[in-house]
Parts: sequence; C-alpha cells; structure tokens
Amino acid sequence: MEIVNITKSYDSSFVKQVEKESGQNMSHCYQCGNCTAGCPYTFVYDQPVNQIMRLVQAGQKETVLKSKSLWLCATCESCTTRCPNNIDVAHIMDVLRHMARREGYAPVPTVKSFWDSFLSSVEKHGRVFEIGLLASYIAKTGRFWTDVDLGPKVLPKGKMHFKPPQIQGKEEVQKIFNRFKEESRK
Amino acid sequence: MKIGVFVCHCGTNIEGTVDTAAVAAASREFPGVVFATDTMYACSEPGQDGIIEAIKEHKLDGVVVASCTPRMHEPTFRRTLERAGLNRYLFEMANIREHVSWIGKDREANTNKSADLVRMAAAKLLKNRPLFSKQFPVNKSVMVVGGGVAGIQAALDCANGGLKVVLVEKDTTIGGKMAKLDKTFPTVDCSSCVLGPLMVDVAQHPNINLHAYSEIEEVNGYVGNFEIKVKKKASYVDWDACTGCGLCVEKCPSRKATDFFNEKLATTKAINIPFPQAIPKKAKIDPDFCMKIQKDKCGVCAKVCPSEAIDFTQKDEFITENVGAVVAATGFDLFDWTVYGQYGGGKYPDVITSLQYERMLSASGPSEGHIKRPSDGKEPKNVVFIQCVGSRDKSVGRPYCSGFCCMYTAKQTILTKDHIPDSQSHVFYMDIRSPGKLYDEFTRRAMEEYGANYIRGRVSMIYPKGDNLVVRGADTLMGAQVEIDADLVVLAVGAEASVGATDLAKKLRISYDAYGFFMEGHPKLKPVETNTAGVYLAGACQGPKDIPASVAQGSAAASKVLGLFSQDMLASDPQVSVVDIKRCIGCGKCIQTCPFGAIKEIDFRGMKKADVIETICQGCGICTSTCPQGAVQLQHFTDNQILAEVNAICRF
Amino acid sequence: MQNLEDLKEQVRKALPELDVVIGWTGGYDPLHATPHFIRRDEDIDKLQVNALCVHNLATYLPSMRGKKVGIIVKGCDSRSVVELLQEKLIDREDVTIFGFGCTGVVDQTKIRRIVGDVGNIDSCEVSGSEVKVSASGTEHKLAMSDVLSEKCATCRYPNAVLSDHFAGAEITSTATFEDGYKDVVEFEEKPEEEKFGFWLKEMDRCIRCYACRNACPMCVCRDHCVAQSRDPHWLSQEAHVRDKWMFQVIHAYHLAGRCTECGECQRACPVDIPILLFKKKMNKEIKEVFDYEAGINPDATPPLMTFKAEEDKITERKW
Amino acid sequence: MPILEGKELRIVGFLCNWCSYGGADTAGVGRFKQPTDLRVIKVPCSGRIDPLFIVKTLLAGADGVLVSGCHPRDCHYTEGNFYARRRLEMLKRFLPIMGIDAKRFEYTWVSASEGQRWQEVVTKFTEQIHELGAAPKIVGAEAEETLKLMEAAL
Amino acid sequence: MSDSLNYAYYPGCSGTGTSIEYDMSTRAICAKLGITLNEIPDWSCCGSTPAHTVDHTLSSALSARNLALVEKMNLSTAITPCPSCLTNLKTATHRMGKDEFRDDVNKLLDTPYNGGVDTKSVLQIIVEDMGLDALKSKVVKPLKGLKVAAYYGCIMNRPPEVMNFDDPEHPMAMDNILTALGATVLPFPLKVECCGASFGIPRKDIVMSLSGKLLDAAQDIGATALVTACPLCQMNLDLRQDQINSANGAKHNIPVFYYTQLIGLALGLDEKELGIDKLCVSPRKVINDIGAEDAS
Repeated sequence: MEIVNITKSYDSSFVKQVEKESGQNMSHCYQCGNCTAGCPYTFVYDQPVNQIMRLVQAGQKETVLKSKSLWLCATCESCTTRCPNNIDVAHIMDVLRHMARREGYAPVPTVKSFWDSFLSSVEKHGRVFEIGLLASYIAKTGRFWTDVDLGPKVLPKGKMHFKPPQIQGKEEVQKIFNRFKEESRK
Repeated sequence: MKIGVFVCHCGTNIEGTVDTAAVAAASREFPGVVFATDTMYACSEPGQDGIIEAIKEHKLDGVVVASCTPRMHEPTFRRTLERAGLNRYLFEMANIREHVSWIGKDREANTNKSADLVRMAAAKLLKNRPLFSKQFPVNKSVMVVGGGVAGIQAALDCANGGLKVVLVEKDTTIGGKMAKLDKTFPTVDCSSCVLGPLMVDVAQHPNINLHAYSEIEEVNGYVGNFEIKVKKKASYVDWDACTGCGLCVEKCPSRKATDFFNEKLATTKAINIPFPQAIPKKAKIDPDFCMKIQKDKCGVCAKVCPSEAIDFTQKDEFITENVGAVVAATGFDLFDWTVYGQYGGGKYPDVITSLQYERMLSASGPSEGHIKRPSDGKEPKNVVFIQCVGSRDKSVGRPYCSGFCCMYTAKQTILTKDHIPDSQSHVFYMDIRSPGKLYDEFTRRAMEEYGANYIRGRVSMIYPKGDNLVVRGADTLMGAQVEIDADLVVLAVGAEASVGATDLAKKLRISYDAYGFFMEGHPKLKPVETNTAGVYLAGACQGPKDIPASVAQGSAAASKVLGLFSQDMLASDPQVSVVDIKRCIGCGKCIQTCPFGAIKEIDFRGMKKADVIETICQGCGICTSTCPQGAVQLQHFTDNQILAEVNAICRF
Repeated sequence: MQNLEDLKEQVRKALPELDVVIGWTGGYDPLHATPHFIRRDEDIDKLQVNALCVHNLATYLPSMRGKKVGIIVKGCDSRSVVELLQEKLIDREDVTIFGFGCTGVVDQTKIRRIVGDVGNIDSCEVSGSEVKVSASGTEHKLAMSDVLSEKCATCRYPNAVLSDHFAGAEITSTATFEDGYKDVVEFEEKPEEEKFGFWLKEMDRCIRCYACRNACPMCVCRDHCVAQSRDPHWLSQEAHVRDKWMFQVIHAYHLAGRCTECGECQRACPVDIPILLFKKKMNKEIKEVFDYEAGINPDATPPLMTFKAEEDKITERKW
Repeated sequence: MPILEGKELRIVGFLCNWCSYGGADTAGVGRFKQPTDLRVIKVPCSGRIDPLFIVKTLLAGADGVLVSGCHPRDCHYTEGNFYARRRLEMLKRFLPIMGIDAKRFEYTWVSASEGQRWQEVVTKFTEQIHELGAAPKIVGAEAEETLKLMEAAL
Repeated sequence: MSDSLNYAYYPGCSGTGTSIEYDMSTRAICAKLGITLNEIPDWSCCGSTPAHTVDHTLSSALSARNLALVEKMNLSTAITPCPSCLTNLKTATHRMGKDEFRDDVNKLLDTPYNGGVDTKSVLQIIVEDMGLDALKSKVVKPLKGLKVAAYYGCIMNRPPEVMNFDDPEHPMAMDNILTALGATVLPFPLKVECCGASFGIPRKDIVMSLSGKLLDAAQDIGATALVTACPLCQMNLDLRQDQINSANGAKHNIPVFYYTQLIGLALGLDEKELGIDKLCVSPRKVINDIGAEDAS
C-alpha cells in the first residue's frame, strides 16, 4: 500500500464541489459505518460506502472517482434512510457518479453501457424499447447475451415487443436530451 | 460621579479581536469617565488590585469593567468594589467577550461595538444609586426531589449536617436506576450492596422525612422560604399501618400487572412491593390490574392484611412543606429505542435494553440471575451489544453522548462471560469513551481477559433468521460489512431527561436545555447551582452521569445548601421595586400584575397607595412597565437607567 | 329637546342626596355650551342638553372622589364613567348617572370652517337636522350632517351604557365596528414614508400645551404625568418634534385598552392635530386581538393587565 | 462611537437576563459568528420592557429593535413574558400607523441553552434590517448638544 | 368511501412490456373498485435509474414533462404502480421545490412545470384514499390458506422524507391489504432489502446473490408465494428464479405475484384479465390450494 501524503493529495476544491452538487455537508460524517453496514452492495464494492465518504472528506479525488463502487450503487436508499447524521449518502454517490462520468472514468463498463443504452432508447423513442435496448447493449459491450435462457420465458408471453413504442411527444423528449447536452457543454 | 473604566484583554480572548487600548481611549471621552485603562486579566488578583488602587488614587465612585458576561464575574467585581469601600451597585459591566470578541473577527467593528457597550454601561452607571440589602430569616430545611443515588447522597449529607430534610420520591421506593443494576463498573461490586445501606440510613435518619410515591404539585416562595405543595399519590394502602410483610402480595390472584421495576421483563401482582430491599417497604396497588377496584370483586388483600392497611377508596392527598432550599435530583430515563425500525422497533423479543439485561443479570431479578432469552428461555451463547442506541444520533434528535454506556457495556460483557463461560460477546461501538479512574483499564480487561469482541461500526439492521437474529453491521477498521448470528441482542440505550423534568423545571423556575436537562448556573463554576437562588441540582437531571459523578454532585449540592444555611439571616437582593409615594395615585395596576403578590395597598394619610414588600419582590419589573406615571421603579433597572442606555447609543 | 324636562325633573328629585350634579349650560356665546355644576334647585333651570354639549364631564369625576356626585352623560361619556369605575378611580356608590339618548354633537371646527371667522354670534338654534347660526347679522343654515362630529356619525353607543336614571327613549344605532375605523384603515394604507412625514409635520405644530391630556377623562396621573417629570425622565423639556411625538405615543400607550374614544383630546387640541388616530388604531388592534372594548363592562380587566398562557390570536411568528 | 458607515446599522436588543441574555452568552461561548450591529440592553425580564422604550429607541434613531425573552411558560418570574407578549404584539401592530415599518421591530423567545438559535435570530434580524436600510431620521435637533445638556442637568 | 377516486395514471414503460400483468391487473381491479384511472396522454419514460446516474436536471426534466401533462388534465394527483417511476416523479417534485433547480429543469422543457401535482403509488391510494374496509367489503373469494410474504423493495418507502408513505423499515401497506383479502401474511424480515435492481443485465451475479437471499428468506419463514409491488423486483425474483437456482444451487419454486393480481383474485376477477398466465414460475398449485379445506 502506498503512503498517502495528505498535504499533497488533499484536494479541497473536490470536497467543496461534492458538497455543492449534493447539498450535503461532508463534515457531518463521523464514520460510524452505518451506510456500509446497511448497503446490500458492499459485497461487490471495491471501497465500502463509508470509505468513499472518508475518501471524499480526505479530498482523495482520483481514488474516489475511479472506484467501481460508484457504478455498483443501485440508489436503494438504505444508507440515506439510516444515516444517524441525516446525510443523504445516496445523493452523494449519485453526484460522484456524475463527476466520474465527466472526468471520463468508467471502471465498470458493462453498467455504464447498460445505462447509456437505456437512455439512448428513451432519447430515441420517448419510452424504453426493451429489445432495442438489449441489442444496443450487446453491440456496445460486444458480449454474448448471458440471458438467452430467458428469451423463451418472455417472448411467448408477449412481454416484449418487437416494434418500438410510438409516442407523439418523442421529439419533445429528444429536445430535452438535446438541450441537456447543450447546457452541459456551457 | 467619577467613573473608572477597565477594559480587559482576557489574555487574547478579547484582545485578539478588540483593540482594548482604543476602547479605553474612547471611554475617556464619555460623560462621567475620569479614568480608563486596559488590563490583562481584570478578574485576576493583580487586576482586581489595580481596580482598587485606581479607585483610591482617582477617587472613583463608580466602576465599569468591560470584559466577560456579567453572569460570570459580576459578583467578583462587586466584591472588589466593596473591598475598596464602594457600594457594590455602583458597578456596571460591558460584555465585550461573549457578545463581541467571541462572535466575530472584524477588529474595527468589534472595537467600535465595545466602545458603544462601555458608553452604555457608563451612561447607566451615572444613574446608579447605592443599594442596601435587607436581612430576612431562613427556614433551615431542605427538600430533595428524587431519591436516586444523587438525591440520597444529598439528603444524607444535609441531614448529617444537621438540616431537616424532606425527600420526595415519585416511585414507591427510593433507589432510582442504581437499585435496578446488578453490578457497577469498574469494580464489579454488587450495586445493591453499595446502595442498600445508604437507603437504610435514609429510612432511619431522624432528620429525614421521606415522602415516597409523591410528586411536587406547586412551588411558591423564594430562597430561604419556599412553600411547596406535595401530592401524595393514592397507593390504596395505609402506609402508616402497612408493615411490608408481603402477605397481600403473596395472596393476590392478579398476576398480570406491569413490572416496572423489572423493566417489563416479567409481570407482577396487582398489589406489590417492587423489591425486597425497598425503602420504604410498603405495598401499593396498581388500580389498572386490581380486580376489586376494576370490578368490585376479590378483595383478598384486605382480608389477609394483618394490619388492616388496605384502603380501596384512598385518594391523592396534598400536603404543604416549608423549606429554605431545594435540591432537584430527578435523574434520567432511557431513550425509547423502538423508534429504530431497523432494530425491529420492539417486535423481536430477543432484542432487549441494557437495563433489562441488568435485571436479567441480577440475582433478585425475574430470572434470578440467569441469563435467559425472553423468547424461549434458552441460555444465549452469542450475545451482541450495540452501543450508541439513542446517543450521538442526530436523526432521532439525540446528538449527545450519554457518557456511561461504553462502561456499562464493558461491564455487561464481563458479567456475560462470568454467567456463561462458553459465551461470546460482540460489541458494536463507534468510539470507546472511558475517561474515568480505572475506566479505560476496565474496557481493556473486557477485551483482553474476557474476550469480548469489539467491532468498530454501527449496526444497520437486525432481522430474525430461524431461532436467531442476524445482526448486520460494519467493521470500519476492516472495511467490511459483517454479520453475526446472535442469540440475544442488548441495546446500550442512551439517557434522556426524565419524564416530567420540564414540568418540574417550570415549577421551580429553573432553565432546561433543548433535551429537558436542567441548566446549571455556570458550566464550570456553578455546576450544581441554578440561576434561581436556593435551587440546586444533583445527578443526571443536569445531564447524563455515572454513579461516582452523581454521588459527587449530591454531596456538592448538599455542601451548597449547608453553606447557604450557615447564616441565620439571608441578605435580600436590593434590586427590588420601590414606590415613589408622591407619584403613586393608588390605581392598583401594579398590584394586579405582580406575579408574586409582593405589592400591597396601603393607606397613606387617607389616600390609597401601593407598597412593595421587599423580601417578597423578586425584581422582575413587571410593575414598573405597568405603572403609567412611573411611580414604581425597579431598583438598578429604573426607567432612567434603561433610558440612559438607549440615549447613549441612539443619538438621533 | 323634549327629554330635557324629564331630565331636569330627575335631577331635581336626586339633588337633595347629592353634593353636586354636573351637566351643561350655555357658554360664552350661543354657539357654545359649557360645563355646569348644579348645587341648588335654581341651577337646574339653566341646564342645557343639546348638540352643543360636547364636553365629556367624566373628566371631573376622579378629582371629586369622596363627594356624592351626579353626572349627566351622553353614550360616549358613560363609557368613560364605566372605565373609571373599572379602574376603581371612582366609587360606584358615590356616583349617580343620568343618561339619555344622544343624537350626536357638533364639531365646532367644522362649523367654523363653513361659517368663517365671524365676530359675534347672535343666536344659535339646534334642531334634529339643522343648526341655524346668525352671526354679525347673517344667518347660516347648516345641515346637521355637515357639522356632526366624526365620532357621532359612526356611534355605536348613543345611549348611556350604565345609568341610574334615563330620560326619554333609547336611540337605535346601526353603525358597525368597522364603520368607525375606516379612517384608520385608509390612513394606514399610505406608504410608510408618507405617514412618517405626515406625523413629523403634524407633531411639529404641537405647542406642548397638554390640553389633550387635561381633557382626557382617563389621564388620571395629572400632576405626575411622565411628560413633565425628571424621574422618570422620558421626555426632555426641549420643544423638539421627537419629544412631542413621543408624548403622543406615550398617551396612546397609556390608554391602550382604556380609551373610550370620547375624542376630547383631539377636540381640545388648539392646533387640530389628529391625535385620536393613534388611540383609535390601538383600539382597533385591541378589539382584533383580544375582542375587547373599553368602557363597556365595569367588571372586565383591560387586556394588557392580564394574559392567557395560550393566546387565541397571537401566533408565534417564524421568529 | 458613530455607526460604522456603510457597514452597520443601529440595532438595539432588549434581552431578559435569565434566558435570552444567557442564550447570547451561550452563542458567544460556542463562538457562533454574528453580525456586529446589535447592542444589547439587559433587563431582568421581558415583562420589564415597557413598549415605550422601543418607541423611544426607534424615534431616537435606531434602525431596528429586537426583544427576546424566555419561551412562554418558561419565564423565570412565571408570568413576565406572558404580559410582554401582549404588550409587544400591540406595539408591533401599532408601529405602522406611525409610519414605522413593523419589520423594524421583532420580539422572540430564546432560552439560555439556545446559542445556535440566538445566532440565527441575530443574523436573520440584522439581515432584515439591512434589507430595510436605514430608518428615516428625525433631523433638526442639535442632537449632541441636547444630550450634553441633559447629561449635565442630571 | 370517497367518490373522488379519480386520478391521472402513469403506467411506466415496463407496464407496457415486461410487467404487462402488473398494468393489466391494476387496471382491472381499479375498474372493479371504482377507482378511475385516466392514462396520461402521450406519457414518456421517467428516465428510471440511468437518468439520475447521469444528471439530476435531466432526470427531473424527464419526469417533469409528464407532470406538466398531468397539470393540463386538471387532476391534482397522479398515480403509478411502479416504485421506480414514483421515486423519479417524487424526487423531481421534491427537488423542484428549490427555485434555482426548477429553473434549470424548465430550461430543458417545452412546457415548464411549476409544481402542484401530487404523486402517489397505486398502493398508497388503495390503502389511504379508498381504505381497507372498503376493499374488504368487496372480497368475494377470500385468499384463505394462502401463506404469503410481502416484499416491498427498497424504494417504495425510502427515503421517508421524499416518499412520505408507510414505515421506511417495516412497511405494512401490502401486509394489511393481504390480510384484508384473507391471506395469511408471514412476517418477512427483508421487506425493504434490495433485489439487485437493474443489474440483472450488466452484473447478473449481483441479482443472483441479492434476490437469492430474498427467496431463501421467504422459504425460511414458510411462504408459498411472494408478493411484490415493483416490476423490477418481480422480474428478478420470478423471471430469474431458475437462473438463481442454478447459480446458488437452490431449488426454489416460489411464485411471485403482484399484489394487484391477488386483489383481483379475491375480487373474483378472471385470471386472464389479471395476467396470471404471464407469470414465469407457475402459480397454479398455489392458486388451486386457496380455500382448500385443510390447506397445510
């Protein structure tokens, strides 16, 4: 393990940015670990939530933003609901994800690809087109679909449509995405 | 008037953000000021000597000290003036620490504000007049409210000091929380062996009059002469006749009454004596469970009582006690942990409180000292202790540390190992707080000798799995989520202000904090005093405290009472209202609004006039702001004095 | 006035038991009435009761404490008597109250404005709807509605609220509480600076004569008024607008919950400063918050002399 | 001392000794930063505060007046703040007819333990007064002169 | 019973596809219970989890478009069966309470949304607006003998400040409904534990583990069926039950109902109408056993 030189690596602007975007005060965290204790995803995290919180407090920007944990959080709200200091931890995780995206980190590419495919589906059709989403995801990840066994279960029951949904307002939804992209470029 | 102004540096406390020399220089221009200087520590011996010298040298007859809050050192400096031969009321303080230097760093603004405050103080001082106290007699008896260990200690110390003591306890027995404990830390000696003899002393002391199962109804009067109405709650047993033989308890057929003494771990009889060593050892009927009272059936207790003490028609009784001082020692209650849904919210029988665990450990408890799971009576092997339940938790409105939970949890792990040698204790903690004599060593022993497994982290949830409970927590040191299959979970529930504490505070006219704990006179210098003369505090009613601290406070409060009563006469505060008889038109508005009945109507040469009874007047000044012609003036806070302050800073 | 003879008769019967009965009689000219102290039977004949009888005679009562006094009161005056009784500044057993139904009194200022600054008043006739004044040979016919005192136009208590004798029939009033406070509401709606400026200008005209105070039946401090004392020293002796204004606020505040709006203060003001507005404002708020009016019930407690632990209408603000 | 031009306004506080003055002390002990405009006059009880003191203060040139006492039911003298509440409420409602913005005067309750609340109250009130700006001043009098005369007279 | 059970209805994308039986059964029971559902015309996707992981303004804008449509319908309350949609709609409303954020969101929209629409789950309005007594009175086929565990999922009630419904740790709404229907409701200890959510596709292992625990817990307490209120939970537990079995070496065969389907059965509605046939793990035996004399 490397030695963390706090004087050199402490990034105060990072801490401030997280606080600003999340509306949370990082110093309220006293590291009791309740978030980690309740988090159903701790078993797949590389850094448990409380350590993510600690790393943010310590201004360790890079370590935080490259963490896989950010991409494996499902926003189930256990941490937020049980935090003794009323910190909205799930909100902080979301904000860190936004920052990681902006800085180009994607340590769990499958998750990012899935989310991206989902949103492109919404952007394109106004609603999710599930088969289209799967096709796009498989194309992005280049992975063989691990759920082939599910096809026979779903398809005969009419639970997936082969045609994308048609809604009149889909241009309106596209505009939301377009404006968002414009705004983020500003 | 020749005024001297002394501007204190308070080390760097004030000087750090206030230019005290500039304040002194500005002060020299204020009306009446003939001398002004800055001084390092005005309250220190050289500081006070400096004031005395200046008074003599410059023939000062009024002094302004600009320093800390008058709530801190006003009495100190008033004594300084007296030593210099001046009347103590020819003194004013400008609070330039709490109200200036500590709340902002803008040196220019602070210096300017400090000068303003000195100007106001000097302007008021110009209107000050010498005031002289009256003497009034003291009733040298004391009421102690609450019969826990702090109240017992206070009562015994006062009684041994020769005072008459009235001890009021709301339960049927004294002993408080300590009587429920099995053993005490860090000595692991038996709680009742320590407390029992003290309780007996209370019962036998000729100077102590004990009212158990009683509460304070109403408080009137003032230091030296309180008149307190006490409600003796109906016990349905004539306690003068009851011998505590227990025959009624034995024969009572109603077995489902709530056992408060055993923290509801078991049930008890409708007529009961909480525990064998109870003081007084008297029976009480719980009317909710008594078949005679509920359905007019049974009445067995009355039939078997050898002293015919049972009285089903008994009513609450009110008595009045006259005392000169009051010690509030009302202790604490446990936080209601059932707000934690993630710990089952009370649904899982094998999740219990630390105090319930004490009753389980106690040989006089419902399981006679055997640790048994409430669900199935089995002996647990894996016991999980969770600390900080209702402490240091903002989300449930309890951000403070309860102080003693770390220690009793360590004790309970030790006792668990003693009772069940093949058991394993696990303790979830955030920090271990053990700053007492032999305390930290004690927690180390729990780990090193008794093998308690300390896990640094909170518990997020408890859920049942089969016969057991899964405790899911974090080990933040390991950086992992951990799960323990527990047989029993003990919650180290935090302390909160006792039920009814704020009601009592209102009756006693003392302050309390946001959590209902009583406010001490000063956090450091007046730990057992309150801001109401003659009312003192002991024990956990002021904030969570362990036994040694509670006992120390009991003794401290007693020493304050004994000190107060060391004189036969008390000096009244001369800051009372005075009627200018010429200006009074006898309209009686002041009489109507005085909360204390301190103003009476007199006949003055055939005319109605108001007159203030000095020893009753408490100095609130409601009369002064009521009287249209300003005929009644509160001394030291007269209209002219307040107007002088206004005029000093509002200069058009 | 048709009730006058009944009233005289009532006074005549009661007089032997009384030291004095206070009423009104003709003043220095036919346009003015003046207070009249009836001690003997022959004084009764000079008694005058009409729209010129503006004085609130209750003002005299506190200083006559200890004597048996009869007093003739308009509805508004009777409220002052009630208020004095409530504050135990006079004793009920010593006071005999003669009431009658009042149809309102004139505002001399209004008359003067219409008639102008005339020399000698030759005569004045008052009927229910008209005031006929002849001055320096010219006759002016004034409609009563044009010269009626403001307070009378919105009077809700035309009959004495408390009396031992009552002459004639009672008069019915249709005015509401709100009617009486339209001027306050209207004034209040102005911008703060305008109101502040208005008072600065008005108060600057005050000559500190204290006629307002001396006319006030509730100003019982008299010689001990804080306006002229050094201890307490609320006001300087300087003729500065600040002190003058402060005095008027003191007056209003000392009357909070006590003022019956008889209007004597404003009537007495030689420079016509509308000082009644302050008192009316206070009364309006007192009514709104405490549902209380002064001078109605001799057994009531004025709202600022008491309290409720939970106030009905004072809500704790965000503060 | 003059008011710091452009920086401070004249704000006067009337605080009861037992609760609010203690609360202000608690805020100081806790080093809770506050604006510097406020000058505190200590009185034993909010019941001692004659509303006329506030009028006097405002007419004498203050830009804002803050009164704070014990919470209702917690009065050290049992009833003082109950009287104060009625009298101060009347004052708050009365001020507009004088042409004084009612927001220049607030009354509130702060206990001795509520240091943080005191900080919030002072900060909020000071901000409120700064939003209103300086109060109109009654000019014309030879202020300093008069005051000197008065002081000399006593 | 109130006569104003009239709502804007937001089915959510999955309601048209993978959870079509949830939508079908919701519509069927509402019709039967006198609850009027007015489908929001031309509604669009709320953005679900992926949107808020990218940006909160974008996420709220996707929700706000739909809320603005509701505003046009002159209805005060919008309801949805899906907790994920609900969370997004509610969070958008919650965050748009702040002026600055609201302005940012409205910048992305054609029609700005200014608040005023209340959002609730179908579950909440059945419990709160209609009431259990009213529901109970309409039961014709009590679910006697059916031993179920109610599983709420992680976001139906959390965080409490936003969702503002039921207990965040021990929700009881479904338990109470099922009890009213005559079923035996077992105390399920993991009511609000996460099932693995949308990680089924990118990280199947997560779902295998988390949903596996839920199935284990249901089996431990002796439940013969699980009841859910969330399309994603239902899909993970039902559609992926075989995958879970093979990943964990388990042999679960626990049908996973939507609570609306069970209400429908108790109201005597046709199985077809409730989409019972769309469930993957066959509920046949469990349904057949309902009301059987000695159901053991």
